Amino acid sequence: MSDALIRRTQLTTRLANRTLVSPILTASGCAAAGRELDRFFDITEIGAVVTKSIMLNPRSGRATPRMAETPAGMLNSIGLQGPGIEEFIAKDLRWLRERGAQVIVSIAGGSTAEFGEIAARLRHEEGIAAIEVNISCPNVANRGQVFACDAGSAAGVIQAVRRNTSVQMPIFAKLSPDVTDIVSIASSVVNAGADGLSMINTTLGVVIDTDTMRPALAGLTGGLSGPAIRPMAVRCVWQVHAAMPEVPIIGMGGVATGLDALQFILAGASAVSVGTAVFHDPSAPARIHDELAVALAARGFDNVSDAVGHAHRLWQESQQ
Amino acid sequence: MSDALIRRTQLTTRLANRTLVSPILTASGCAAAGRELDRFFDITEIGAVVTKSIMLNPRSGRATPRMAETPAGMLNSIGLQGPGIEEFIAKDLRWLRERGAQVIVSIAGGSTAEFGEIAARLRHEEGIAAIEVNISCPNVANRGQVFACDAGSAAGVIQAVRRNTSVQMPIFAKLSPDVTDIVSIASSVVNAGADGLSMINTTLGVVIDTDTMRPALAGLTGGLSGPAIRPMAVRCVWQVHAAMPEVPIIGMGGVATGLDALQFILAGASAVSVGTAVFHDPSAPARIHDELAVALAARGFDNVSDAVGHAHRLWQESQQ
Amino acid sequence: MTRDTNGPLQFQAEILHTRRAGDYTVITFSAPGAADRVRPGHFVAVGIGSDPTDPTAMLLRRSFSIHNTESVGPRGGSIDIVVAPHGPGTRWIVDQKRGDTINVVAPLGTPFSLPKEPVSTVLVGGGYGSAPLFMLADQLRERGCRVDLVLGAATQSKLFGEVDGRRRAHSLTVTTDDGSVGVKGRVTDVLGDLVEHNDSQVIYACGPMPMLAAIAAFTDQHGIVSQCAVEEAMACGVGVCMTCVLPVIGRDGQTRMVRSCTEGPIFFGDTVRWNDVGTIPADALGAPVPGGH
Amino acid sequence: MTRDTNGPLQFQAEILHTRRAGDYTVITFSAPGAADRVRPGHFVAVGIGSDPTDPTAMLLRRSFSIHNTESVGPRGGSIDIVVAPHGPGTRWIVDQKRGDTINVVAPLGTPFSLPKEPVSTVLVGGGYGSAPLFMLADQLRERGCRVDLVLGAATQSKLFGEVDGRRRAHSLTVTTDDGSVGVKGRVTDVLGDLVEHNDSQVIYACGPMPMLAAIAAFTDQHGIVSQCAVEEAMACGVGVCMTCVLPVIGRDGQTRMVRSCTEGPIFFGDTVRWNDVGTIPADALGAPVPGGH
Ligand SMILES: Cc1cc2nc3c(=O)[nH]c(=O)nc-3n(C[C@H](O)[C@H](O)[C@H](O)COP(=O)(O)OP(=O)(O)OC[C@H]3O[C@@H](n4cnc5c(N)ncnc54)[C@H](O)[C@@H]3O)c2cc1C
Ligand SMILES: Cc1cc2nc3c(=O)[nH]c(=O)nc-3n(C[C@H](O)[C@H](O)[C@H](O)COP(=O)(O)OP(=O)(O)OC[C@H]3O[C@@H](n4cnc5c(N)ncnc54)[C@H](O)[C@@H]3O)c2cc1C
Ligand SMILES: Cc1cc2nc3c(=O)[nH]c(=O)nc-3n(C[C@H](O)[C@H](O)[C@H](O)COP(=O)(O)O)c2cc1C
Ligand SMILES: Cc1cc2nc3c(=O)[nH]c(=O)nc-3n(C[C@H](O)[C@H](O)[C@H](O)COP(=O)(O)O)c2cc1C
Ligand code: FES
Ligand code: FES
Repeated sequence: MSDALIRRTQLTTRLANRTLVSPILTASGCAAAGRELDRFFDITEIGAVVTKSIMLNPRSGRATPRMAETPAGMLNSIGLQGPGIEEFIAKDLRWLRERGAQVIVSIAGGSTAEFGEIAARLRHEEGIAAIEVNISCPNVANRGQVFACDAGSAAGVIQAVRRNTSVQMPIFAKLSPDVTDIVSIASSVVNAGADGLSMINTTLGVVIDTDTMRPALAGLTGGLSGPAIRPMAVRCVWQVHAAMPEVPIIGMGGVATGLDALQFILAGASAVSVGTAVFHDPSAPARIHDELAVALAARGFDNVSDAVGHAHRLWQESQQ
Repeated sequence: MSDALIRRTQLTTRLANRTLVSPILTASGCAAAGRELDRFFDITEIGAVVTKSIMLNPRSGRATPRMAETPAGMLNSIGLQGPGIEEFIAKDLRWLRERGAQVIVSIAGGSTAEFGEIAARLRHEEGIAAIEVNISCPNVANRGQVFACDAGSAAGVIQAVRRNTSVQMPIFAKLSPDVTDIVSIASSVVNAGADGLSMINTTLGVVIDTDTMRPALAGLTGGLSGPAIRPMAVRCVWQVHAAMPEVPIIGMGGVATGLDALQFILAGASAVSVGTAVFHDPSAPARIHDELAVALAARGFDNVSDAVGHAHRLWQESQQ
Repeated sequence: MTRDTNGPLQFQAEILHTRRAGDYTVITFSAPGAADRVRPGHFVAVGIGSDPTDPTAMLLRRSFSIHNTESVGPRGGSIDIVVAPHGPGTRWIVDQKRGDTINVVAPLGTPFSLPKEPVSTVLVGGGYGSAPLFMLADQLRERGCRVDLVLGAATQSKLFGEVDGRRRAHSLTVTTDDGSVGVKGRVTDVLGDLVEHNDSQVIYACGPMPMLAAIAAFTDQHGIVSQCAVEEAMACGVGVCMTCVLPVIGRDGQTRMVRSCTEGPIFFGDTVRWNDVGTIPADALGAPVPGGH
Repeated sequence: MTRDTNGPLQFQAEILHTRRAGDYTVITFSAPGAADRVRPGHFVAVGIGSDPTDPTAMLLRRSFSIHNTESVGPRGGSIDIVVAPHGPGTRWIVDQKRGDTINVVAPLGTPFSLPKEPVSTVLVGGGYGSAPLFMLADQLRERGCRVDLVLGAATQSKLFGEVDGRRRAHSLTVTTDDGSVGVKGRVTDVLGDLVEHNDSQVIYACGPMPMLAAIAAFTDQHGIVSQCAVEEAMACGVGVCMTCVLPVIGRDGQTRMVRSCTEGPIFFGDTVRWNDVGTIPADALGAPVPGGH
């Protein structure tokens, strides 16, 4: 099989009401708005660029150090640095449109109202395949508790976005693993109008710098990502797909190879985002796409959707 | 400094009302009852052997495969295989006593009553430094929900153990990280009579075997451990120590070097358990003890207790 | 009570020599002290990384049967292992070169039991499973036992030890699934004749689980004894983690989930519940009861 | 719109040569295509592992200034870097040997700007910070600029490039904190005389942040220009993660948190808010407002 053939033909995926040329996406915050990575691989050949979560206004993010390497992972506390929705639309979204890339816009807010406002601002923009709602950010009104850690706050955000978005626009709620029961959060955001779920965001961590004897990050806590958390991410996807098999899932957390992506698909994901692996290998999304195409073919799958959740079917059979 | 000198002198630690010769312990389930590791290092020279969680009756554990290697970690689902409390007392505890090792007995149960019974059975046994209550096991009465994931069930277990134990015997409640708010679980078990906390148990994960396309573990889910989860573990210790600085903590999760142990101590742990690292390096507890002794001396600490929680003090200063 | 210091040792080993043998790599490393403790059937556990404190994504040791030992090697003792590159850990091990260091724990496990009488024996190795059989053959011959060796594999490149076998056993039979060398078929196809002809009393076997199960069934049928070296996935190799268990019937008739790294890897074929491997038999000690655990 | 393919390349590089230089290791690796794109001040990002699919516990690339390039090397182009073993990643890199492969992204960052006029310049390197200055010196001399080179370090073994410096600059001044070689003191102690004597217009500097801050203060005082190569911890090196930011004043007078891997690592000294590095200045674009974020 020629490289181009593998990349182009076999892997179209349904994601809610959209068809993507590949199930492989970038992960929000790990690809900026696609331009830098386009120098390493053709961003129009992956499923979509998921952009860095954008807020209403420009935002400086947190102080540095913002990252620490950890075993098979990393901790980050970028603090959602970004230019704000207006500049994002004028520059980043425009560039992505002109480049012909599929775009999933990730949005974030400090209040339910802010989420609603951003969604409204995007409503009439062309060239958006879906909106990913990053609810793993602190709710200013609730002493900084993360929206995604409370079923009610999470649902509130999704309702606000839903109200300000066309019914055709798929909304994916991005969940945090840092909860006692991810299925209950998942079902509450689906009831509130989310078309699908993105799982998982980073899990909260702390690293102490043993030289300074202080937290390594200026912001104390950070989000842990990378292969280290992959089993946790696959577990979340498994649990939610088992409970709600009809809800499309964008799986992520430590995907670094085609076989890692296949784990998520077999566990129930319809698409897979590649985050931290991009820092290790900036052409990872294209490589993973190719590896996945080979892996699916080797296992006799004609298309991605047959593989979605396949491990559940085999598992149920084996339990009888 | 001679090896023996480092190991013997500097590192005595207070843990509740006990004094241990070292803050370095084994982690429950990663050292059996000490005998196998004693061939690699002298188990009387570490703080204590924390034994595999013991239940009331003999228990076969889960089917195999019981483990999968993951990036910088592993998933296990042993399912608390063990001989039951009677044989444990007759063979393992007796051997440990004759060997002169400090022992922390880890206990587990499927019901509050079972925990109470085991505690009662241990009440008049000599040579137990503390009891670690592994509440990260399924509550049969509550559809298998893990005790540690519900503040009420967790507190119920600790009360049952407290009632059946002498007031001099320190009880450490071992917490699961898989909760939305670990501080609330921690405070509920402390209110219920726990003298200290052990953190963290493994976090729930799934690995899909991409050859068989089924879960890699016969039991589907398993507990993720090893350096991969260290930032999560340090975060839990940090949060709980910040909220309850007077409560002693046994820290664990991915400790593989003396500097890793130091991270936990600086974050608030008075002792540190070494688990998965033992599989990589069976003499790890002794090595880590030695490395910690050097690291503390290099930072000008005369004793362990000055270092406990030190990062909080430096952090508070830096925030002013 | 004082420490038991006669068990396995943990040491930094220097790789003294490596050579290819078909699909396998034979690695010789220094093992002063440890080499002298080895008995046939013992295994080693090799860490991934040149030193236990090296950062590595692969924490678990890889286990290998001990193939040979040399007591007075260049570093006062050495051990040979035969490595099949399988996943990332074994690939890393075969990439190591002469002069590199690895961290080794050895010797581990319960070795083969040797017969007290000079009986006739058959040794059966599947693939790299033949690795531990040559030391065993030497010791059996020393005791006056007859040693017939059977080596089986999927194909020629996966056979190990043909040349050595001819030298160290009384007879050598080779089988391959594809017939690329020797008899086309399975090792069990040739056992009947061998056992009958030589009146063999014990079969020693090491190889894939289905082969071991077939041999145990065979010896059961023929009223003779088998000792099988099982290969279960191991996390620690030293007996502390309980990942490597399989259902084994004790002398009291009770089935227990037993550690193959410590009580094994060598088991008498009639004690292992081969068909129940990978399950907890309902009558195993402490098995889940319906409704409860 | 078509793809921009003139930027950095990612490639498997073969290590062609390594040599020790004091505490440092100079590594030459193949870089066909990439070598020709390099300008002074560019850097490379090296992955830990022989290939991006190798399992590794260290995911993040390590960044190194490009020291030299060769356009017609044995593999059609090569790049030299100077590596100080610091933590586990750099230790792994210096352990690689001739013939080993590494994965490299290069060239990265915004290089030094060259003066349009043949002015007099001073190049200041602290420790391995001198690595990128030799290519720069060559290009400056080609344009008719005077190049005075100052190398500083804590001690002699941490100096890099004395021999080369004598050849490739008009003058060389060495300082060490401990006086083990050259002038005892800091690089800034010798700058005044040099600048005055040669009427230098631009200082190019690469080294630790306090050194850069001191040089920026110096050029500010003397009304001349500085270009500083900063070293911020980087997770991606290619501009997508936002870990490497520092407060920089734009032409509009607005301070922004700017990526040092993309807009930098070279910044004009008077644009960086040196005292505020590691903080978000209250007047930075999008800075937290009291009460909210
Ligand atoms: C007692 C014993 C003796 C063995 N002797 C030999 C030998 O002489 N030559 C040889 O080539 N191989 C031998 N093996 C098998 C060898 O240990 C595995 O092939 C190897 O561990 C796989 O590691 P990996 O990195 O290639 O695969 P991975 O799939 O990356 O391994 C992941 C994890 O699973 C474990 N694992 C995976 N497969 C096996 C397996 N088949 N057996 C045990 N653990 C496994 C590994 O130890 C590791 O912890 C033996 C195994 C045992 C238990
Ligand atoms: C633009 C630039 C040019 C550089 N040029 C050179 C050079 O020519 N020679 C040289 O020896 N070193 C250079 N460095 C520093 C070098 O990148 C670090 O020393 C190295 O990344 C540390 O990795 P480690 O594995 O030794 O340490 P670790 O502490 O294990 O590193 C952990 C993580 O932190 C990052 N990190 C830690 N320290 C630094 C640092 N000082 N700068 C950037 N990232 C860091 C690493 O990239 C890694 O992601 C440069 C850094 C930058 C940003
Ligand atoms: C540096 C960095 C920045 C991130 N920024 C965002 C973000 O802005 N919005 C978001 O929803 N997730 C963000 N994430 C989380 C990732 O999108 C992803 O959910 C997580 O990192 C797990 O995937 P990975 O292991 O492949 O990185 C970020 C992750 C990293 C490492
Ligand atoms: C194989 C295995 C078995 C374990 N068994 C137990 C157990 O019986 N009781 C318990 O409280 N924790 C058990 N644990 C959890 C460890 O004690 C420890 O909390 C956890 O693994 C994190 O530490 P580590 O990363 O150092 O292993 C087990 C962990 C492993 C890997
Ligand atoms: S492998 Fe750990 S007990 Fe056998
Ligand atoms: S290092 Fe990632 S943006 Fe600069």
